[in-house]
Amino acid sequence: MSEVKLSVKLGPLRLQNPVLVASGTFGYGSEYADLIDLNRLGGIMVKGTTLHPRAGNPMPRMVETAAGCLNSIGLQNVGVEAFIREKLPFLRQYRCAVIVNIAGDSYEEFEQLAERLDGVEGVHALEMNISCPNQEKGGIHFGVDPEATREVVSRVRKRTRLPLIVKLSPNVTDITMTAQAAVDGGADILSLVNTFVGTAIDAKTRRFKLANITGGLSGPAIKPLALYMVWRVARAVKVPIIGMGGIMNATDAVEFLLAGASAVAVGTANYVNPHASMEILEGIEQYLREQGEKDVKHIVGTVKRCKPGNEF
Amino acid sequence: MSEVKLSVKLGPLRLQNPVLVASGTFGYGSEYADLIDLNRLGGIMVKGTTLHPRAGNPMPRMVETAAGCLNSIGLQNVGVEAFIREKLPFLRQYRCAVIVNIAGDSYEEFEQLAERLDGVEGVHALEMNISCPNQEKGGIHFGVDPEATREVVSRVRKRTRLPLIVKLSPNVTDITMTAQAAVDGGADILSLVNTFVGTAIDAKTRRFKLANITGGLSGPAIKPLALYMVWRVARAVKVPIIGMGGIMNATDAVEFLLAGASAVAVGTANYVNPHASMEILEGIEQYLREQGEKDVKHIVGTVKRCKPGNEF
Amino acid sequence: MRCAEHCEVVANRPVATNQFEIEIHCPTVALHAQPGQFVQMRVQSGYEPLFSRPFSVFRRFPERGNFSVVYLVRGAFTQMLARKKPGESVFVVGPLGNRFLVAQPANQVLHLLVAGGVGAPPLYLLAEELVQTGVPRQKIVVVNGARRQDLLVCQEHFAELGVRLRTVTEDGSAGAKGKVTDALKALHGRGELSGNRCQVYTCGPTAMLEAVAKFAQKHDLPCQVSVETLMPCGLGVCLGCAVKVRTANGTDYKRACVDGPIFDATEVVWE
Amino acid sequence: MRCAEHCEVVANRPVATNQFEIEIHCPTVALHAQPGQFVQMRVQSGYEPLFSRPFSVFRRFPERGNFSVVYLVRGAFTQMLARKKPGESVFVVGPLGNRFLVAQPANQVLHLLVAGGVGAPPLYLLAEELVQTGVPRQKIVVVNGARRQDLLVCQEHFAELGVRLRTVTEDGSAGAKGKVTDALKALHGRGELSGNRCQVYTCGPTAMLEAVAKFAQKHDLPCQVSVETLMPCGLGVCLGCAVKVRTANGTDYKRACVDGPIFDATEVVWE
Ligand SMILES: Cc1cc2nc3c(=O)[nH]c(=O)nc-3n(C[C@H](O)[C@H](O)[C@H](O)COP(=O)(O)OP(=O)(O)OC[C@H]3O[C@@H](n4cnc5c(N)ncnc54)[C@H](O)[C@@H]3O)c2cc1C
Ligand SMILES: Cc1cc2nc3c(=O)[nH]c(=O)nc-3n(C[C@H](O)[C@H](O)[C@H](O)COP(=O)(O)OP(=O)(O)OC[C@H]3O[C@@H](n4cnc5c(N)ncnc54)[C@H](O)[C@@H]3O)c2cc1C
Ligand SMILES: Cc1cc2nc3c(=O)[nH]c(=O)nc-3n(C[C@H](O)[C@H](O)[C@H](O)COP(=O)(O)O)c2cc1C
Ligand SMILES: Cc1cc2nc3c(=O)[nH]c(=O)nc-3n(C[C@H](O)[C@H](O)[C@H](O)COP(=O)(O)O)c2cc1C
Ligand code: FES
Ligand code: FES
Repeated sequence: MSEVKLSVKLGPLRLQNPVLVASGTFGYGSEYADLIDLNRLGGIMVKGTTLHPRAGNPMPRMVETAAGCLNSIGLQNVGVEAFIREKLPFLRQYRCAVIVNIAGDSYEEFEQLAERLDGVEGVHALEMNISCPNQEKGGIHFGVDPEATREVVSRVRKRTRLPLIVKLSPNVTDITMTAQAAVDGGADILSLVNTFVGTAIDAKTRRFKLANITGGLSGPAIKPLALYMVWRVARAVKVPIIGMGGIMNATDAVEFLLAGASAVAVGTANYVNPHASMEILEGIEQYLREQGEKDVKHIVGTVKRCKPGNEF
Repeated sequence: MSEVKLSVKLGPLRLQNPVLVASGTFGYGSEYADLIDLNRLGGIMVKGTTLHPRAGNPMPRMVETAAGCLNSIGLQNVGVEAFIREKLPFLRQYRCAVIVNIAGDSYEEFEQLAERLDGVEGVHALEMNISCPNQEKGGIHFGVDPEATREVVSRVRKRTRLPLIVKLSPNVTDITMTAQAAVDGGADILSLVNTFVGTAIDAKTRRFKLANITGGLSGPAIKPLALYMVWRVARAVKVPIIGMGGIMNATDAVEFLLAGASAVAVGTANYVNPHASMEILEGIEQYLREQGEKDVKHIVGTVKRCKPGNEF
Repeated sequence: MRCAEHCEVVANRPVATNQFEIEIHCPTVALHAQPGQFVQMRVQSGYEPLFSRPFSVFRRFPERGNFSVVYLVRGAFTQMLARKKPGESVFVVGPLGNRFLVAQPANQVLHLLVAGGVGAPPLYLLAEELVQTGVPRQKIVVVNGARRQDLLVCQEHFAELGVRLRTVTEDGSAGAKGKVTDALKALHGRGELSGNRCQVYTCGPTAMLEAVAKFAQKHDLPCQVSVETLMPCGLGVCLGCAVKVRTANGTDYKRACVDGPIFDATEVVWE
Repeated sequence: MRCAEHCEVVANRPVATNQFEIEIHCPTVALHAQPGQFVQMRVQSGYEPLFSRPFSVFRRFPERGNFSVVYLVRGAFTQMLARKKPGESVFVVGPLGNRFLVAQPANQVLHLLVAGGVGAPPLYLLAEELVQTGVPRQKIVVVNGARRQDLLVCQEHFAELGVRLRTVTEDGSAGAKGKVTDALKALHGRGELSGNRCQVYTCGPTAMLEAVAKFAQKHDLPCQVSVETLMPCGLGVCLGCAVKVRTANGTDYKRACVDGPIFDATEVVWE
């Protein structure tokens, strides 16, 4: 069996393979360390980290929907200092990339987070979660406003030399606008998508199912929408893309690569099957062999129009 | 068993009950006439109708996704003249409301469609499908641009005395903006949601699964997103709402009513089960009895916050 | 007459590797289904897969109000179907679609039935009807083809009917090695198709239909094709089953589920 | 030690109306599971439902590498589980979570196990452990409650163990009519709880846990509650199983799956 090249270069960020685990779905890595070999992951995007610890939203926080789930965790996390002190040392033992997902309520918070993490040993990149309310702009989410996106990204850009990933919100009319704004602001890489806003109601009790009323939809249900957005953004901007949204198996992952993502992140699937990321990695390798491809990057963005007609 | 009142008044439009069938999912009614009693439906929203007949998109046009389906039918229809001549006479025999879903590529097309249908016997309302490209504005969809929405609605408003329903696109950053624009333009009723843009790729052949590349996602997968949008719009505008998006059974329908819809439309479910609309109607009635409600309008918009904690 | 109802499974037996015949109690379909017509079936209570699935009516047992379908286990739906036990129910909508039209005068025509894989069942029902209406068995030629032996469908049934059966498999594991068009060429080569008034009826994968249609056109044989498309509704409303056809002024789309599944081969635009 | 692997079903037998005990070959769980710990199980190949489901370990058979779970058929998952046959497999992640802590010195304490519905299995494992470690049977009181008789779980097993069993159902269809708290009050009324050193362990619906916790607090009895929440991951990463707890400076959320499912009753904030 011939070797297949799996390592990828996303702008300034090198990954040993294109399979990452998405923020909020893999904790700080340690939770999975006895179940899978973390050394084999392309990278770990840690739980969204804020300047100060956050308690998160009241329960219930999660609910299953058809082929998906809504969550309103509310960014419960230990805060950046505890992350560096308590979580990072463990991650430093592994050779996979550690990407810190940061979230702030203001430009300043984002700046401080970037500054604090810049140069910290064991942090390989930052991923900006801009799907959070911008308190300085009346609570509108950074990620749905191209101008706020450009501004927050360029401010963070000035505070860090780390590879900068901007995670796009799908809750927009035209995702290429915020994508371009993020690139203009200095993003090295884009990751997409974050969750779609939705809700669930219990007919019997006539109440919302989430204490927070709304939550973010993830899982297989959103795959067609996420795939479309990755494809559009890949054609609109020049920076590499980390694709995600409903990736449950290797075939799903390959679809994102074909649509134009240079790497993928596995999210909700980690809950359902702790081995998901490993099986996806192995499945991509097998797919490349079957397709006679020697390097994963050769398939990125190669999806073609289908032949008309009814061939199955 | 006490009687439950099911008739609803949506602004100027009276319906004998709140269960409609969504445009594009029930043809022109005749296709179902031997399988269900059309007289029992609240209303039929007929297949999207354009000024001139349209052949539609090449095949494949539809593909199943996780708990959903993507379609890119491309508005194949017989055109407004043939609709009036060949389809409407059949529908006139029934007492359910007939709502004509109209779609145009320009302001003029919308105006002509409205004018042509105004006063035609057997047409009880118009539903404007504004999820189509506005050729006069460089192909951007009317329905994603509040200004274009207001403009096209107000132009149509001037050409018809029929109750005017505007069907909102969910592919927007803030659906309350287009909702308000439609109301400002003169909409009597809003219907939502239309389908979400998405795509599907066949990893094996490395091709898109739809000839048109992209399609609209419908079905259970989108229910959490549609429900959220209905809830938001119901709180933002004063006109009544027809809710839809993934309604497969009576419980789903009730959720939309609780979220603020005064009536619901059954879409994809009609394919899966020709009796879906009837079962939903019966199920709503039963639900109201179980809840001790005497009138369906009493539950509209009554969803409450859930109690915190973990009660199942 | 058609119905949409929950029907009892009477039997569900393996008939070949990965192939089952399911017999269902449904008087409407049992009485009214014509050769080439199909039913939409649903066994899933949830949304995996979302849509019902179309299956051709294979045999009818009007006396006991039953009909049967032969199916190949392929994906999620047919796996669930294979697990159905007698006494359980399936949701059936049908009979749907149009039927094969028998060329007249039926007993003077050579009826050439060309089946590929799971395209065989409706042709079996047609063959049975031809036999029952008195068409001489030597006037009924069935070419039954598949990739491998275990993908051949209805073999024994055609054999029992006593019609002229030509079997072909791509790998030669049963009958002659080759494709159905090779069998057609052979028949033609032996002069069996010329001189005769001949009508071709075919059902199978699209690529095969196209090849058979082209063969028929080349030799000026009338040909009816039964097309396979995704069929979300089966009722003519979703327009997801469109088939491109030639019209007076260009091309148009027809619906496989109500205008078809059977079309005149010359009408279909093969892409 | 925990595992995440496909495991063979050894048996899956009905134990009461709508209740099954499934025995699974999984040496890791069989050897390491402690009373109160649970496993995440998955039988669905698709996404209906999306998440795995948590079940308490009921019995361990370390010699043959098996463990078992008792479950009530409620929704999509448990329906699928009930259809699993010996030889088929389930995906098991576990053992997960913390365990009940036995009050010491164990044989001088009155152990009061309060079970509601499917809360019984982990308390059975605890009772068994207590018996096996030499706690006198009259020092183990089990209050087993449910709405109706057919929702009672593990009745026979508790009985076989020979511990003191108080059965209560809300409709009186088995045991005393009432709630578990009525049984607790009765015990208290007879003076059985005072004078004794007593430890309460409870598992069941949230409303019951709260009532038991309040009863314990009122009478100054130490109490451990095993909470039930949705458990999307079971591994501590999704934070969907949060439980509000009191801390030095207010409240905070802990994770039922790794910090629990067992908490000290005084720690939990009942809302
Ligand atoms: C009018 C009509 C009549 C039919 N009659 C029969 C019949 O009598 N017996 C029978 O076994 N099948 C028949 N089929 C095909 C049958 O509908 C498919 O086999 C079925 O949809 C497979 O469902 P699944 O969920 O098991 O597989 P899926 O998961 O849907 O598909 C599994 C694999 O089969 C392919 N496939 C799916 N549907 C079709 C199709 N329609 N044609 C070709 N390949 C397909 C898929 O691309 C995939 O590779 C008929 C189809 C039509 C349109
Ligand atoms: C730590 C832990 C241990 C458990 N141990 C057991 C056990 O040993 N045996 C057992 O039968 N069950 C146990 N459960 C509950 C079990 O997980 C649920 O019964 C199961 O999730 C039901 O899945 P389902 O898909 O069949 O039903 P669903 O469709 O998920 O639910 C059906 C109905 O049950 C309710 N329900 C679902 N989950 C729970 C829950 N966790 N608690 C209360 N009601 C619920 C739903 O609201 C719904 O009304 C345990 C739960 C936890 C958290
Ligand atoms: C429970 C949960 C928590 C999440 N937390 C975060 C987070 O802290 N930061 C973030 O950027 N994304 C977060 N996400 C979004 C995921 O990283 C991912 O973008 C999304 O779930 C889509 O991928 P999936 O469908 O594969 O899960 C979270 C998702 C879930 C389900
Ligand atoms: C195949 C198909 C065709 C449709 N055609 C139309 C149309 O012509 N006009 C329109 O306004 N909406 C059309 N829709 C959208 C539906 O009316 C409905 O808004 C959408 O499917 C969401 O509801 P559902 O999830 O219940 O299907 C179509 C949907 C489908 C699946
Ligand atoms: S299958 Fe829906 S129109 Fe033919
Ligand atoms: S279940 Fe996911 S953190 Fe507990």
